[in-house]
Amino acid sequence: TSLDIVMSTITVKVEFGGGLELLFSNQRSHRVALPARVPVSYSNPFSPPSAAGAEQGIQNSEDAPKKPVDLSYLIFWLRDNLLKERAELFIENGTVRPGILVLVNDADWELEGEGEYQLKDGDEIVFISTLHGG
Amino acid sequence: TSLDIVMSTITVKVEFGGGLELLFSNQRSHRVALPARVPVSYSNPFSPPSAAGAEQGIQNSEDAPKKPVDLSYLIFWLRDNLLKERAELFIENGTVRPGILVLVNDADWELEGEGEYQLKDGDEIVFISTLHGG
Amino acid sequence: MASSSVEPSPSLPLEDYRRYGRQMILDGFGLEGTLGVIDHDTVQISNLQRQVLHTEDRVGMAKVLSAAEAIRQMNSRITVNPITAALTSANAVELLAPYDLILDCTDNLPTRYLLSDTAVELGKPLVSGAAQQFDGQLCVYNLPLKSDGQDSQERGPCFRCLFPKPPAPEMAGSCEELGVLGAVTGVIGNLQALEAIKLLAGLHDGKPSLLMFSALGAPPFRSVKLRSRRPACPACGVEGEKVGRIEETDYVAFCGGERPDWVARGLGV
Amino acid sequence: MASSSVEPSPSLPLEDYRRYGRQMILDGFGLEGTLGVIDHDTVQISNLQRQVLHTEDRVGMAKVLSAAEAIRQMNSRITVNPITAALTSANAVELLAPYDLILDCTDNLPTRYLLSDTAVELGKPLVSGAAQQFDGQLCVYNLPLKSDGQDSQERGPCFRCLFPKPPAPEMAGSCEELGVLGAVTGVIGNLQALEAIKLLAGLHDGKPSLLMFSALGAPPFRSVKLRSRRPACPACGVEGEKVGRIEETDYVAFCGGERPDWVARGLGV
Ligand SMILES: [Zn+2]
Ligand SMILES: [Zn+2]
Repeated sequence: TSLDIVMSTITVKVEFGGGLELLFSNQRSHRVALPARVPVSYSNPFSPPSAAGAEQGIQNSEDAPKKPVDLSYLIFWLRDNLLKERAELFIENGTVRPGILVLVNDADWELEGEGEYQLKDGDEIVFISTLHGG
Repeated sequence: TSLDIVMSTITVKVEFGGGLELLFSNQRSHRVALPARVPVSYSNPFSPPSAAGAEQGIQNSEDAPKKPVDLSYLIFWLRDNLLKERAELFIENGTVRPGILVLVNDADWELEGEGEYQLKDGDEIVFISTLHGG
Repeated sequence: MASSSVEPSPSLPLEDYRRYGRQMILDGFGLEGTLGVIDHDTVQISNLQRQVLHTEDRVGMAKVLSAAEAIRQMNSRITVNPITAALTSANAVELLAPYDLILDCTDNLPTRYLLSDTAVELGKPLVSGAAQQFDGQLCVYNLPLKSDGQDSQERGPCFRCLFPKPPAPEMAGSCEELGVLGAVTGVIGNLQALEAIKLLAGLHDGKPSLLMFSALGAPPFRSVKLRSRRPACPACGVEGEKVGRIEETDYVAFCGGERPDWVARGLGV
Repeated sequence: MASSSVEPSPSLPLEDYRRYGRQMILDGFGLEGTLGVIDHDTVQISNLQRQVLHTEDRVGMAKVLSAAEAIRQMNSRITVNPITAALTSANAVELLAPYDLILDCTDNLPTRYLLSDTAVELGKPLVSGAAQQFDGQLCVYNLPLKSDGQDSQERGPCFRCLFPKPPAPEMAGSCEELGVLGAVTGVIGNLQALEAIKLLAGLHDGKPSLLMFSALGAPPFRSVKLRSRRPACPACGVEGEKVGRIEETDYVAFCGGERPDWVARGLGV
């Protein structure tokens, strides 16, 4: 009942919890604008995380093959643009560290295709670590 | 960024709480399909509630002037189609009884134009009474 | 208990809280003040399933004294002011005036309206919790509003703004009549305590909302954004636009007449 | 307390609950059985701010005996089995086998993994609550699933399915280290009790979900739909597809090595 009109950027809401916010300026909620189409090569196959951070991050080359922006791209974008310290606590072997739960609009990302989930304008993506106190 | 295509019916989710569900077969959650356009005369001005119930309810006449379906229409539709008993505990002076709080997609209906709020496909409408035990 | 209130003397530099939040150990977080507890009733065996301050040994004792004893056993430094009285329209303003905020932990509608009207008159927030069967509701009435994080002079709606008329008496009932799962009361009571702490510590976002809880629901919690106060509200409305006058209100009659249980609870206003 | 469990003998016709729910008084709702409480520790003054079963008088007493005493004072008909022992991989199966479900009320990660693995081994649901600072999480692991309201043989994910690796030790901390607002623990603890009651009474919807709570958030609660269990999970996965073996796990080492606080808490596994 609705027709999507092609947009050049989309905006998603990103939240961190369970202590992960400490890696991101201790700020839990972020709004992130992303290009609607991104180079294929940057998330499939994953580029390994690097200590150099942004320098080895995502580059938008005009003539590279493109695909709709997905959750994998967001993860690398967060590493390269928002992460303030210790990338290895967020990314491991080309995806989020296994102790981190990723939620797409209040559903476990495994139900949504994990990194291949195509982001839509207005999506809410949450990254949480388990709490364990009591 | 999206174009609405005209639909002939819309579906909304209706929930009752705080004891109001007792008037509606003790069922809290309902899905209601409504015509997208309804006669102007049935909710503005309100027809007074009547003991006769459905007989005096909403009629769809082909040539009556029409408007997009709104929250007032839903209220009368609920009275005429779902209410099982005691209409006066749900409707009073042509609107919901003052002790009932109406919520449109998790906002107080007063923020949304009250009865004049135009329903959209997928809306969630909640009717609650105050709880007072403790 | 019928209602309780907290009066803090903010002797700790609470404004430092946000800055040092990462470093600070939260149980160093403290407020001094007096906790008032108002109730005219005695502990019944049927209360123990949800009113966890009481014990079997204290059945028959005044509820406020039993509550004060339980608090003393947990933290002997807390000052509790137990008031063995039924709250009425004649004494409410005097009894509640010394406190900074009011907690509504009552089980009946007339007292809920009385507490709301009194909170408006005294200009204090009312942290209101209610529970029945599997459901609960939580709301701060007469909330001091903030916009963009800054205090404003405005207040959120009162109980009467949202519910100008009580539900039909046929649909009302107290916990003793309808039953309530003890843990539902526990969830709502703890959430009330949190709202009180947020208000006293300046951590509340100052946006009026209603939290609805249903233990069997999926999802179990729903947060609702509330309207501004109603200019026509007889309690908190704008002078000259009010419809009706609460000074004339007989709280029991307003809520459907003298029902034996309300009278038994001391609300023979 | 480290963990506690409930064993009901469903002598009441619980299947009649839904039918008679409108008429029944909920505090007639009852379960018989034994409540086991396992902890090796003694009551500290710093526990009292959130562990509300204890009192100043009982500081120094074994926590499980203090908890049993508090429960006896509220309801002397409840059978409590206090077990003064540290839960270890050597005794967990034996200690937890007699109960129908397990409540995880611990404050450290190694015990959380141990309880999850034991719950999977025993085929029992694990009602897990956690709280830190202003936040809480609630989840039933190894949940007996229902589809269309009918019991299935399937189970929901275990703790290890969702969190195959613990967070980095730098980011972990217990309540004693990070602090927690007592009322946050109270909200989560009451919600755990509700999940346990729903499971025992057959009222749980059998759909795995995670409830996240943030006292300062707007909205404060978020419900998340969870995945199925992970076929490769070393604890609850499918035979032949498991990656890793938990029998080899040193729980303390797995969670980042011997940290003095964990050892002090009795987890020198
Ligand atoms: Zn008002
Ligand atoms: Zn598993």
